Amino acid sequence: MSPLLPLALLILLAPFVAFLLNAFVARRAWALAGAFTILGVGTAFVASLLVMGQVLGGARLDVPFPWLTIGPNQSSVIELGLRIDAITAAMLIAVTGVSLLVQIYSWGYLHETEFDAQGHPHVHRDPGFSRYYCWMALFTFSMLGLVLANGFLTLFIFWELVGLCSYLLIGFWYDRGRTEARPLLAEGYAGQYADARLSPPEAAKKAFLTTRLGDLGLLIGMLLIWSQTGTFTFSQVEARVAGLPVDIVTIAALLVFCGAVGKSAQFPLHVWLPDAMEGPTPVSALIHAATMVAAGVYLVGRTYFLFEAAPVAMLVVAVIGGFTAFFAATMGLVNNDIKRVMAYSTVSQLGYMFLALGVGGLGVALFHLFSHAWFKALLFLTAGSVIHGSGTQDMREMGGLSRLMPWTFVATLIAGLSLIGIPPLSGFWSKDLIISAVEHHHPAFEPGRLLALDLSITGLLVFFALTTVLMTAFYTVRLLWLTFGGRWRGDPHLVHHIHEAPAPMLLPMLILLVPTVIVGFWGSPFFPDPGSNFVGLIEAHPFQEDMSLLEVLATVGLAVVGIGIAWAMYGAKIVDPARFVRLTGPLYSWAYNKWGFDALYNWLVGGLVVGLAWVIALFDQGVIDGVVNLLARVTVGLGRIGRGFQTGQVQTYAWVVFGGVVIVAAALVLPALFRGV
Amino acid sequence: MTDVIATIAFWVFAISAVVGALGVVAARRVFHNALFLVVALGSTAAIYVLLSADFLAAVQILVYVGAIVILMLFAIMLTPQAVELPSFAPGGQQFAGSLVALALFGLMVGAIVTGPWALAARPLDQPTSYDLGRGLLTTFVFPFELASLVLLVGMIGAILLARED
Amino acid sequence: MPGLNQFLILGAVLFCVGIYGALTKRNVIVLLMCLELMLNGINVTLVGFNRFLAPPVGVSSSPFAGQMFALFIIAVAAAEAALGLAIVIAVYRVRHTVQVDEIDLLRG
Amino acid sequence: MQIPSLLNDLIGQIGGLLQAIFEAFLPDWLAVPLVVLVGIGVTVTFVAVVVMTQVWAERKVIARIQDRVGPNRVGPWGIFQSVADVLKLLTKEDIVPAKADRWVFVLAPLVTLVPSLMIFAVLPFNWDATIARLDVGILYVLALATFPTLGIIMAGWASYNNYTLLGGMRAAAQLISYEVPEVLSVLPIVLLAGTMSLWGISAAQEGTWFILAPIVGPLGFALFFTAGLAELNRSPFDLPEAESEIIAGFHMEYSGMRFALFFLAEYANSFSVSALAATLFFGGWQGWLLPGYVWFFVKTYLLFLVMIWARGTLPRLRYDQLMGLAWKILLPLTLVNVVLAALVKESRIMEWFPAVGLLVINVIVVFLGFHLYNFAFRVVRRNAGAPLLEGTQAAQAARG
Repeated sequence: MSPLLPLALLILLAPFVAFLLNAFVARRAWALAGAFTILGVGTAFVASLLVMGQVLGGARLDVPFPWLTIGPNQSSVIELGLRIDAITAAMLIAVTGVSLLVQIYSWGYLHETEFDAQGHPHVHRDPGFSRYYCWMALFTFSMLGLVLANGFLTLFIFWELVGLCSYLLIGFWYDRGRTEARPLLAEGYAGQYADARLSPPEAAKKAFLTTRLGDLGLLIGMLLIWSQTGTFTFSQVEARVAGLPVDIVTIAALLVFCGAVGKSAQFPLHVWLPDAMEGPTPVSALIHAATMVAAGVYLVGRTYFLFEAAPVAMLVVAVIGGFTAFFAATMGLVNNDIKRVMAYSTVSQLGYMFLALGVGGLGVALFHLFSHAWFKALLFLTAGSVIHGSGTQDMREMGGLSRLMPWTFVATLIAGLSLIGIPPLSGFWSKDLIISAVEHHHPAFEPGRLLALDLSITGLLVFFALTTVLMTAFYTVRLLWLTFGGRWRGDPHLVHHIHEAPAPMLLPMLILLVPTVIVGFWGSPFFPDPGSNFVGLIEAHPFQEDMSLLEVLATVGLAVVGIGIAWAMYGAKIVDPARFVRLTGPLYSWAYNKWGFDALYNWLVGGLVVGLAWVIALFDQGVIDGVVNLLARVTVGLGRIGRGFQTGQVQTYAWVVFGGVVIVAAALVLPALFRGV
Repeated sequence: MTDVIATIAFWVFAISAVVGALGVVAARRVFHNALFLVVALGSTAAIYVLLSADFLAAVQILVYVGAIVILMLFAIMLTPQAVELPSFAPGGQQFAGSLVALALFGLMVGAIVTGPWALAARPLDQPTSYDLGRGLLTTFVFPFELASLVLLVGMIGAILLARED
Repeated sequence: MPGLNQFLILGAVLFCVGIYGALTKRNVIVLLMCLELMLNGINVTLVGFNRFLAPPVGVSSSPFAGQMFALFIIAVAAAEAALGLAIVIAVYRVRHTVQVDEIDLLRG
Repeated sequence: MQIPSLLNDLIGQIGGLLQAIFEAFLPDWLAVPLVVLVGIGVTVTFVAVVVMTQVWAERKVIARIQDRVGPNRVGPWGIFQSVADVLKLLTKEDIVPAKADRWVFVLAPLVTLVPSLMIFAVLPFNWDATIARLDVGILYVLALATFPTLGIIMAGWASYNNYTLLGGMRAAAQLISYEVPEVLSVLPIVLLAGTMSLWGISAAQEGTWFILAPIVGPLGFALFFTAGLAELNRSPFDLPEAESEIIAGFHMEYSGMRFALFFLAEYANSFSVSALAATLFFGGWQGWLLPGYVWFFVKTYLLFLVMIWARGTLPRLRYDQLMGLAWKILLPLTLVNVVLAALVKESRIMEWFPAVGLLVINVIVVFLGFHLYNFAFRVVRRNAGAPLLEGTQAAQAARG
C-alpha cells in the first residue's frame, strides 16, 4: 500500500483538527488558536512536499470510499475518494505553502499599532483573532479536500465548503458598515472622492451569491454526467466519455465551466471579486489570489477530458478567458484602490489561464496558475503591509513610500516585474508559454504573423493576449509609481506614523520572493527532461523547443513599451495623467464604472426579484385570498337567506312543513296519476 | 229503501260538516268559530253513525263537543281580545295557505280516485261497542294503557301551565 | 248508498279546510280548532277505511282497527287540546295577546 | 196472570197499527219516514204534557212542604195552572237585547232543548215501547247531556250582560264538574247489566233491581242522583240561576217563548234524569202486577218527587262547597263504586242471594254509611280547619 494514502489523509486532516481545536477549545486563547492553525498547515506543507517527491517518483493514487448504494436493484454506487497525480501534487504545494506564509503574515497583520494623541504606540489586537484562525484552518482543509477529490461528488462538497469559508472570511469585519465616498486628502487631486465601498457583510453576500450561481451550473453538469455515465469518479467518467454523443458532452463541459466561471470570477460572474477586497488583506492574498479563485482553473484542468471531447466548449473557454483577461486589464488601468487594481490583475491573469486551457495548453495553464499563486500572494501581502503602514487604501493618497518602507518596496518591485513577465522571473516563463501555446496550438496561426488584424476568433485571441501584456505592464508600473515613487501626497501628519512592516509580516514576504524568482525555471527549457519538467509532467510532450525567439522578443518588447508609457506619465510627467483622462473622457469613465456591469446586475437582480415578487403577490392576494373571501361571502349570503325563513311566525313554519308534505305527496301521487293507473 | 235515506243523510251531514268547517275558518268572531266547530263535529258524529261506528259517534259527541269545545269556550272567555283585530293573516300568507291547502286537496283527491281500494262487503249497522271493548282490552291493551298515561300527563301539564301561582 | 270515495273526499275536504284555517287564522284558539278539524278529517277517513276495506291479509289486527285508531286519536286530541289551551292561557297572562303573529320572540 | 196484551203493550200496539195503515196506503219510500215523523210528533206532545204535570206537581208539593196550599184557582186542584203559565209565556213579548250576539242568542234555547227531547227517543217505557233501541243507549244519553252546557254558555255569552256571562260560566263549570261523576256512576250498572243499551239494562233487572246490589246499588244510586240533580241546576245545586245570587243566572235576558223553551228543557231533563235513575236502579218497566209502562211512570214520578222534596228542604250549596263535593267526594266514591261493582259482578251474589236478603243488607249498609260519613266528615273538618261542608252537615242532621 503506497505511502501516498496516509500522507494524503494527513494533509487533509491536519488543518481539520486545527479547525476543530480552534472552534471548540481555543475560543478565547487567541495565541493558542493561531499556533494550532499554523502548526496544522505547516504539517500539511511538509506532507505535500513528501507527496511531490513520491509523485516525481511516478507514484499515483486513486482510492474510492463507497458511500451510498441506490438505484432499483442497488445498481449504482455513490462513492467519495481521494486521488493524487501530478496536478494534485503541484496544487498541494501551492496551497499549503501560500497558506502557511499567509497564516504567519496574518499574525502580524491583525495586531494594529495605533498612536494616541501623545504619539505613544498602542498595540491593539483584532477581537476576532481566534475566529479568523479557526476559519482559515477550515478554508485550508476544504481547499486541500477540493484538490484531493477523485470525483465530482467529493469535489462538489469541498467546492461548497470553500465558498462558505470565502463568505465567512470576506465578511470577517461584520460590524463595519459601508465606507462612504470621502473627499481625498491628497495634493493635486483636490475635489476628487475616494470610491464608496460595500460593507463587508454585503460584499460577502455578493461573493457567495455570485459563486453559488456558478455552482448551480456545476451541480447540473455533475448530475447530467452522473445520469449519462452512472458514476461521479473522474477516471470512470473519462473512460465512458468516448461513448457519449458529442452535444451531451459539450453541454456537460459548458455546465462544469459555469462552476469554474463563478468561482474564478470570469467574465459574466466577475463582479464579486473586486468587492471581496473588503476582507482582511491576508485573506485576499490567500483566497482571492492564490487558491480559491484558481480552483476554477484546477476544475477545468481536472476534467480536461470533457473539454477535449467537446471542441465547441474549448472555444468558449478560450474566448471567455481571453476576453476576461483584456476586460479586467482595462478596469485595472483606471482604478485608484491598490487592492482593487490587484484584484483586477488577478482576474486578468485567470483569464490568461482559461485562454491557455481553451487553446489546449493544459500543462501551460496549470504552470501559470502555480507560478501566479506565489507572486500574486506576495503582491497582496505587500499591499497589505502598505495599507497597514500608511492607513489608507487609495493610491492617490500615498507616494514616496520607497524610502519609508524599503523592504516592502523591494518585494513589490520584484513581484510586479514577475507579473509583467520580465525574464528571468517566473511570470515571464509561464505567461510566455501561454502566448506561444496560443500561437502554437491553434493550427490556424501562421508563424510570424503577429499584429495582422485578423477578425476571426484566432485573431481575436491573439489580440487579447498581446494587448493584455501591454496593459498589465502599464497598471503595474502605475501602481508601483503611485505608491512608492515621488513624495508623500497623503495626510501630512500621518507621515510620522508610517513604518516598515513588523517582522511577522516582513518575513513571509521575503520568503515568497524566493519562489517568485526560481519557480519559473521549473517549467522552462532548462529542465528538458519531461519527467522533471512541470509542464512535461502534466502533458505528454513538452514543446519548449519550438518556442521561437521571435515570440519571446515580441512579448518582452510589449512589456517594456508598457513600462515606458507608465514611466512617461507618472515618472517623468511628460504626459499629465489628468489631461490624458480628459482626452479619453467617455472611455475612462466607461472603464472606471466597471463597464456598467455592477449597475446592470443590481438593476437586473433587483428588478427581477421585485418584479417576480410583485407578480406572486398579485397572484396570492388576487387568487388565493380571493377564493377564501368569496367562500366566506357565499356562506354569509346563504346564512342571511336562511335567516329570512326564521320569522318566528308559527304559521310560516307550519306553511313550510305542509309545503314539504305537498311535495312528498306530489312525488308519490303524480307519477301514478300520469301513468293513468 | 234505507239506501235512499242513507244517501240523503250522508249528503245532509257532509254538507253541514263542510259548512261547519268553513264557518270555523271564515267566521270573524272567535265565539262563532267555536259554534261552527260544534256543527262540524256534530255532523261528523252523524257521519260515523252512517259508517256504522255508533260507539265512536257517542264518544265523539261526549269528548269533542262535551269537553274540548267547552274547554275552548273557556279559553276564549279567559283571553278577552279587542274584537276588531283582523282575524285573517295578511294577503301573502293567505294566498300561500290556500295554495298549500288546494294543492294537498288536489293530490288527495287524485290519490283517492285512483287508489286501488280492496273493497269488501262489510256487515252494516252491527253494534260495535262489544267488539271495541274486547279489542281495547286484548290486542290494543298497550295503546289503551299508554292513552291513559297521555291523558294523565295532559291533565297534570294543563293544570301546571294554566295555574296562576 | 255513498261509497268509500265519498267519505274519503269528505275527510280530505275537512283536512284541507283545517290546514287552510291553521295557516291563515291569526287567533291561536281558532288555530287549535282548525287542528281539531284536521284530526276529524283523518278520523272520518279512518272510519271510512274500517267500514269499506277488508282487513289486510296476514296482519292479525282486529276487524275494528280503524275505529280503534280513531278512538285513540280522539283521546290524544283531547289531551292535546287541553295542553294547547293551557299554554295559550299562560302566554296570554304574560303577553296579553293570543294573536299568532304577535307571539314571535323565538326568531332568527 | 196474563194481563190482556193490548193493555200491556198499548203504545207498541198503537205504533204497529199506525205503521200498517201507512204502508197500505202510501208508497214505500214515504211510509217509513212518515211513521218516524208521527212518532216524533207524539213524543214532543207527550213531553209537553209530562212537563206540565211536573210543573203542577212541583208547585203543589213545594207549597205543601212550605205549609201553604199551592195553585188551586185554575181548574180543580189547580191542575190547569201550568197551562195558564204556558199561555202567559207564549203571549209575552220576546225581547232580544240590543248588543246581543243575535244568532247565538236565538240558538241558545234550541241547543238546550233539542238534545233533551232527543233523549226521550231512547227511554225504555216498556219492554217493546222504545222508539230507538240503541246499543249504546246510556252513552248516547250522557253524550246528549253535555249539549245543555253548551246552550247555557251560549245564552250567557250572547245576552251581552256581565251577570249572565258570569252565571253562564258558573253553570258551565258546575255541569262539567258533575258530568264526570255522573258518567262514572253509570259504569257499575253497565258492568252489572253487561250492556249499555237501556232496554238491556231494564231487562237485566228481571228479578232483582240493581238498587239491591249490596253496596254498589244504594251508593251508585246516591251518586248518580246527586250528580243528576247538579246537572239539572236544581235544588241544592241551583246556584247559577238562584234569584238571590245573580238575578236568575244565564237566562235572565230571555223572556216569553224563549224563556219557556229553557223552562221546558229544564223539566224535560228532570224527567229524563228521573226516568234514567228509575231504569238504571229500579228496574224501569219491571214490576209484578201492573203493565210495564205504568211501573215506569210510577217510579219516575216518585223519583221526581224526591227531587222536589230535596228542593223544598235542602238549603243552597255555596260555590266552593259545590265544587268540593263534586271533585273531592263524588268522584272518589264513584271510582270506589266501580271497583266494588266489579267484585259484586264476579262474585255473582245477585243470582243466588234472595232479593229480600239483599234488601236487609242494603238497609244496614245505608245506616252504617251515614254514621261513617258523619265521623269521616268531622275528622276531615277538624284537620282541614276550614268548614268543608257545613251545609251538608246541617242537612245530615236534619235527616238524622
